[in-house]
Amino acid sequence: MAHKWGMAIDQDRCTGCGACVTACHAENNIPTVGASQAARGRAMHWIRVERYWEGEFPDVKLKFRPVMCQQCDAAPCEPVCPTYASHHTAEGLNAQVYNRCIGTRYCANACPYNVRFFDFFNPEWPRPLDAQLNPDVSIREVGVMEKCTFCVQRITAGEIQAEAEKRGVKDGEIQPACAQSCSARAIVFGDLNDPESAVSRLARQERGTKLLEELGTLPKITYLAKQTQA
Amino acid sequence: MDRRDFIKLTAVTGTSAALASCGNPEHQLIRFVPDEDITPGIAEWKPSVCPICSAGCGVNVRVMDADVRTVRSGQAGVVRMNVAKKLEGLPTDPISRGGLCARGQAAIQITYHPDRLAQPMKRDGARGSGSFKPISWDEAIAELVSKLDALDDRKALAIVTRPHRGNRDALFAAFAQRVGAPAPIAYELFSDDVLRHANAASYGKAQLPTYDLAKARYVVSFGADFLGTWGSVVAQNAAFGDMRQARPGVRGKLVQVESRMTTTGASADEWVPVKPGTEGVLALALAGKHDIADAEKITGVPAKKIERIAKELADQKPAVAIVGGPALAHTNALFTATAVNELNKALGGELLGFASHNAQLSTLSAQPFAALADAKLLLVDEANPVYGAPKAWKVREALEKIPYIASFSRFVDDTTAYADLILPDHSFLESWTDAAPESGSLDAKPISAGPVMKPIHDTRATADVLIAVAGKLKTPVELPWKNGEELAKSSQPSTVDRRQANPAPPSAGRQPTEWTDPHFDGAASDYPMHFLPYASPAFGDGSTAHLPWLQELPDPLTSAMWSSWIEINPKTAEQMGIADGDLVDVTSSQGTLRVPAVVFPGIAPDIVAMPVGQGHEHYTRYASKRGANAASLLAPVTEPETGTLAWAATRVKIARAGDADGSLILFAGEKYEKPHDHETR
Amino acid sequence: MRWVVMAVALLAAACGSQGQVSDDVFTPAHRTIAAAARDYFNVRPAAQQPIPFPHKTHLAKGAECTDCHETVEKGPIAGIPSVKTCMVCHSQIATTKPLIKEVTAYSDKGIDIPWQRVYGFSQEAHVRFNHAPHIRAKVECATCHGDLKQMTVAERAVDHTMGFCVNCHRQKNAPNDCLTCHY
Amino acid sequence: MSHVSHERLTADLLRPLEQTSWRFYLLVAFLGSIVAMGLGTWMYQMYMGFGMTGINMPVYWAFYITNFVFWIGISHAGTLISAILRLVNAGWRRPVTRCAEVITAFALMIGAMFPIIHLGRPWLFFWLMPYPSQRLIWPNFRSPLVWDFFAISTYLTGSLLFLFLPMIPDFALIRDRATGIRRRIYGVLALGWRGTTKQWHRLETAMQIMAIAIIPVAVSVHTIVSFDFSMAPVPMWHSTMFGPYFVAGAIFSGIAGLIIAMASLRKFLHLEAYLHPVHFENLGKLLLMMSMLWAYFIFAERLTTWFGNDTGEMNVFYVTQRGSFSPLYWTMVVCNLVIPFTILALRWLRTIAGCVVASFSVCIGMWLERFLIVVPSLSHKYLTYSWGHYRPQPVEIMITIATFAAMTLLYTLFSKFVPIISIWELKAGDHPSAALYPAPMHEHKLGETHA
Repeated sequence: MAHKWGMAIDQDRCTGCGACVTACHAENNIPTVGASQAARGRAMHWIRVERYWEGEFPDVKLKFRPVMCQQCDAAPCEPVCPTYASHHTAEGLNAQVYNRCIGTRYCANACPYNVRFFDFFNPEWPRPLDAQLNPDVSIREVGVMEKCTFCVQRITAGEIQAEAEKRGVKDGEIQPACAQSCSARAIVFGDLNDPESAVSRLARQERGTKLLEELGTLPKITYLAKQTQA
Repeated sequence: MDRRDFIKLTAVTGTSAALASCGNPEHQLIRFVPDEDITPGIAEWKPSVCPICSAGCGVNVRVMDADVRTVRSGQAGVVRMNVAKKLEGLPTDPISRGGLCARGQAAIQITYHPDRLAQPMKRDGARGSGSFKPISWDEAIAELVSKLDALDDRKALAIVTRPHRGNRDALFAAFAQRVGAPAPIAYELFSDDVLRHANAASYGKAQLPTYDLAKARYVVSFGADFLGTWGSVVAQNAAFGDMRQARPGVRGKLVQVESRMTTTGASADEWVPVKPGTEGVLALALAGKHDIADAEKITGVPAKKIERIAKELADQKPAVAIVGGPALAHTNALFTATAVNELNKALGGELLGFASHNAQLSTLSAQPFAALADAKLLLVDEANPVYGAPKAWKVREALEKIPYIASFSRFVDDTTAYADLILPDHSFLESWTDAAPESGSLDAKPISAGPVMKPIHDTRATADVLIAVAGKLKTPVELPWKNGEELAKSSQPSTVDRRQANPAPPSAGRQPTEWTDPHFDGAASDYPMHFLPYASPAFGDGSTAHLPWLQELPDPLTSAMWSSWIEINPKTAEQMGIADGDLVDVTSSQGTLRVPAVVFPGIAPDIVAMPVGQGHEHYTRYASKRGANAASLLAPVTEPETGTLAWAATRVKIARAGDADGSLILFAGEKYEKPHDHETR
Repeated sequence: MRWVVMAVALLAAACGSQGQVSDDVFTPAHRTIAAAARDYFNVRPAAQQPIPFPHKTHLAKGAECTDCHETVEKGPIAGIPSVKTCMVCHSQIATTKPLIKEVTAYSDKGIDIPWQRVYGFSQEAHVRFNHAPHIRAKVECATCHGDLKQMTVAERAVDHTMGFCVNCHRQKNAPNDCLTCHY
Repeated sequence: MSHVSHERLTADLLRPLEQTSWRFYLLVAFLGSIVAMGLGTWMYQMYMGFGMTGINMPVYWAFYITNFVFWIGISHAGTLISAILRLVNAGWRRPVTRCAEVITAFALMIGAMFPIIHLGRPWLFFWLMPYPSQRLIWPNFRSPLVWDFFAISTYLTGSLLFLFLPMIPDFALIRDRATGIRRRIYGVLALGWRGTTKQWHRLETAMQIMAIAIIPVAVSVHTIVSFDFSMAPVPMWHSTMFGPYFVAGAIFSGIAGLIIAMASLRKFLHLEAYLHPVHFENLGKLLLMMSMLWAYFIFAERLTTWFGNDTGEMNVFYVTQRGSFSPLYWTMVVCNLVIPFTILALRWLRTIAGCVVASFSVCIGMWLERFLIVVPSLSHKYLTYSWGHYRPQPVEIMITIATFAAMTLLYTLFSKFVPIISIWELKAGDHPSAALYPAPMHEHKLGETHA
């Protein structure tokens, strides 16, 4: 049975620590753009921890929400891409094919979640920082669009491993960098086609909502709402 | 570094790294024969220990092949070697349990940092200028040995280190002891020694407690940012997650008592702002040991609220109280700590325990660096007091007077800039390393791990250097270990109880549970605002400010990157006409800083908060001269009995100094999710 | 018309004086205009090998590809053997031959023979190729690398275009999604 | 009533072709250098990286796309207007049509450049075209950008034909007057026109067909351009009225462009005798009508948004109506409604000068309108944490300026080599082929001086 990779993010567990953000940088060769570019709104964070204030002092509340590509089943980014650089795979991932991307940036405009990032310049790693680069992930050059891939390199590796051992992929065996690094275990990744997988069970919880559900993008990430308790 | 510093061809892009003869210099460099067997493209996982904070998380290192520039017998070239690619938590480690915080993961950039010192360095400029020239290890060690031998009195040898680093403490303590020097001065800005003392008094354990949050139904935390920057953060995050959602039908509640909202406060179910330094009273009131009406007067927390929380605490067992951070950075800190201990006892305290780990206390002195005044030779290891100590302690001035300073730092930082000799250490991935976790898990044991990769520079493990130096002295001195490996493996715990070095036991005389007013530096009339520095979630006390990933990591609450800033309550800001990014002059009795403002809803109108971590004079291309150093505003106020710095006891005044100059870089566009909800239509 | 614009653009760019990107920095940017143009028009000069390595001879003597390209079954990369591998045999065998002497010289200097890659994808192709699954699928080395038994120095006998890969994947109904190779 | 003789007419209209003043060279040199600088800037942008622009996350489209929509809009001046005027056989159209059609051709070429300029990797733009490759990948025909590609190329072909057909007799005329190489070139262009009745028949039929065919094409083009926006779930983009809204806007700015072009021709080529106040007055009335239509559309758009009160849309609504974009927004309203309406509604202001002023204001206003459609929506999408802002950078400004220079340059050159007013059509009244026309109601005769 084909996999359908999905994720559940428990906002009641998330403490906004930002470990996932660094993990993503380490895993996916995401360049640090530097202060001057960051100031121009070009910092690249495939996953970001959104924070929203509520109320006024002293009754202030704050909400964290990790947001990355929602891997929508009805993804607005896909139909608009003139070259199929952004397209849907058999396993339901929103693929971003760098070598096919000509940089219209239409996908990023169409994406309601603003989770697509454009390479405004060629990335640079002062040596020997480049020794840390992950050889399993492309280094994106100027002019292409990039975004969270659900760590497709880990998914592929896991599937190849399972195939080599003539078995199926075990639940929890494949973990994207963000889910792996989260010490509060707020991010859970797995196969939505397997009703018994941890992620499926979480996605069924009544706390579960989808981000901007009303837009009908059918995201594959379920957000478990923060519970309140007087 | 602005990318436009380089002319670059992007008309057509993509270097054919895979292809020969594509004009890529990679292929003009000669290739040395690798010294190890390499399976290209296949990852290996090796255990190590995270060096960033004293939590001592076990990490899992992904090791894979990569080309590394190197020089062999004067010949530049590349060699393929197995190098670390990524740090993850070690699933079998009781502390990290597979998770790892942002700082821990970024630690890998220490190894590959472009400005890391590649060989021993000798000063060739004015002190503090940070200009050095490379020398050989033989020269370097010989020089240090001669300087040590030249000392007529070994008591004039001072050592400054950072506490709680497992066997590395033992190494320097042993070195000091055997060569007859005074015990090392172990300094950290955000010290928890008050709590250790209080615990010594309350529980007979001068140690940070381990809280079994996963079992808790109710948690009251007094100032401790235990999910962000305080204590064994990774372990506490894991436990917190389970406390919230791991038990069907049971969800633990977290009440955070503090003066400025931290990430922990943001994750709390209830956030209770209090007047700085009054947390202890609230604790006593909750324990039923202080009149609630009076507590309201002192803390500013409504009596009703106190009563309610007290009731909830009584009803929802098991419950536990945590104290730390700014709550214990006041002149009455020992009282506050003891008061919270009292509360814990009242709550039964079954969730509070101590890891099997011997106590260690740092130097106890109202002026830890006084000893430097008459030092003739100074060794600095992983400490940066020039940056992290209050100006009034005159560390900089003391260093300028010391005839000879040697540092083991991997980077030129504010303190190392004053060194005459730098003997750069390996990175933790290149050498034997260990940790003795003080808290975080009751089954935490001291752990050690070997190098996961070969050194990429001509550096040496400090343990080996010290052992060599000791052995080369006129009257050779032998350290208990033959080399760094033995040191790391040595089971003899990192337990140098430095109290005998500087005896000042917590006085049993005065009853520490009596409420005492906190004293603040600066009269309320001249300095109307409380100044609350806090450990930056990304940089801690500033020791990781040189890592680009962390510089570009948006701050959890403000979303700021590459910046330092001061947080001001919206009302106050409005009154003073201050908007996000506007420049503000912050003045304490110690001086003035000009920093951009962040209008911050989670802080009281009479308090301003500023993260520590930026504002280094020297700290690599990424952190040098970036932002301002909050520590430089701190007055030298200490907790009288333990002598630890009361870093939250400074008052300041603020004034709008100008419009935004772009030095505040925010990642977020908006503070509120529905900014137009107040619109009337 | 647009072609003209493009041609003009490329030409003008090519004429422009070209400062090198500092070598202290790793970047996917092309170092020279020429390199950029070559990549754009997919021009690949044939590899010039420092020593005319005779695959033919070795295979004739019964050596297997995997004897020297040993990691090919284990992982993604077949690997160009280090001079160490050569010396495994040639510390004893045919030590007197001039070419072997050269090899020994390299080994003595502790320097690897500067082999140039014959196959390989340009960085811009973003291909993540993994040998192991192909070996498991019983794809002959010759299918993609030509019959080395007939070659002395390896030449690019097969052009690894996307069409080549896709066709084979189609026939063997192996996964054909972009993400199979490009990520 | 006085009447310009055919000889004088021919002489007047061919004068620019036959004698060249130093002013012409100066102008061409000046405009040419600006255009060259524009191309240079583009190369610089490609060389240094797209980051030289002010584009950022999340404002991924800005100046270039604004210019794209603007120029495609301007292009509607010509063909559409002249086609309509031809079909209703408004006699006063005759001196106007060609200036209009030329605008279309050039504006389209310039507009079509921008989708390429704004690409991250322009050297791969040809992947937008369907062509067989060993990769067996075709463009994604679901993408409005691919629709654009087809729509624009169709429109360009159509309008070039529509421009070329009526030029044939004039080319023939020049051919017959010219000598040497000019004779040969114009000979080729004249496609062996002899002016036989048969040829006149064919020409007229062809033009009728083109006139009818080009109108739906023109309408579809700007509708498809509007689809670039309305197909994306972006607040204030995802709207059903964008099609007609854009087409109206296009014609609006198109007419403005036409008026400016005609006025300058009249002035610099001394065509007072052929481009009369009545032409400007009529076009002015059209412009007034479009201005009111535009106002109706923007009102409908704003009202429905405000009434619907969708959070996402209101964020954009507020930021344009009274937020950081409001200065631009209200300038747009003034330029597109207040100024043109007051000038054109009052007869005594509806002079040539008045029309030109109004037109300039409309051009500015419509450029702003496109900018205000593109940028505020992108910078204020649903998740407020990811809001951003946009500041144009020198490269974008330079390239924008260069395109206006390019338009003027191409127009200057064209009017240098082709009679900018269709000679034979002016003569048409007395032409054998006049029989072909239905009798016009009020044919405004040449040389008549209108109040």
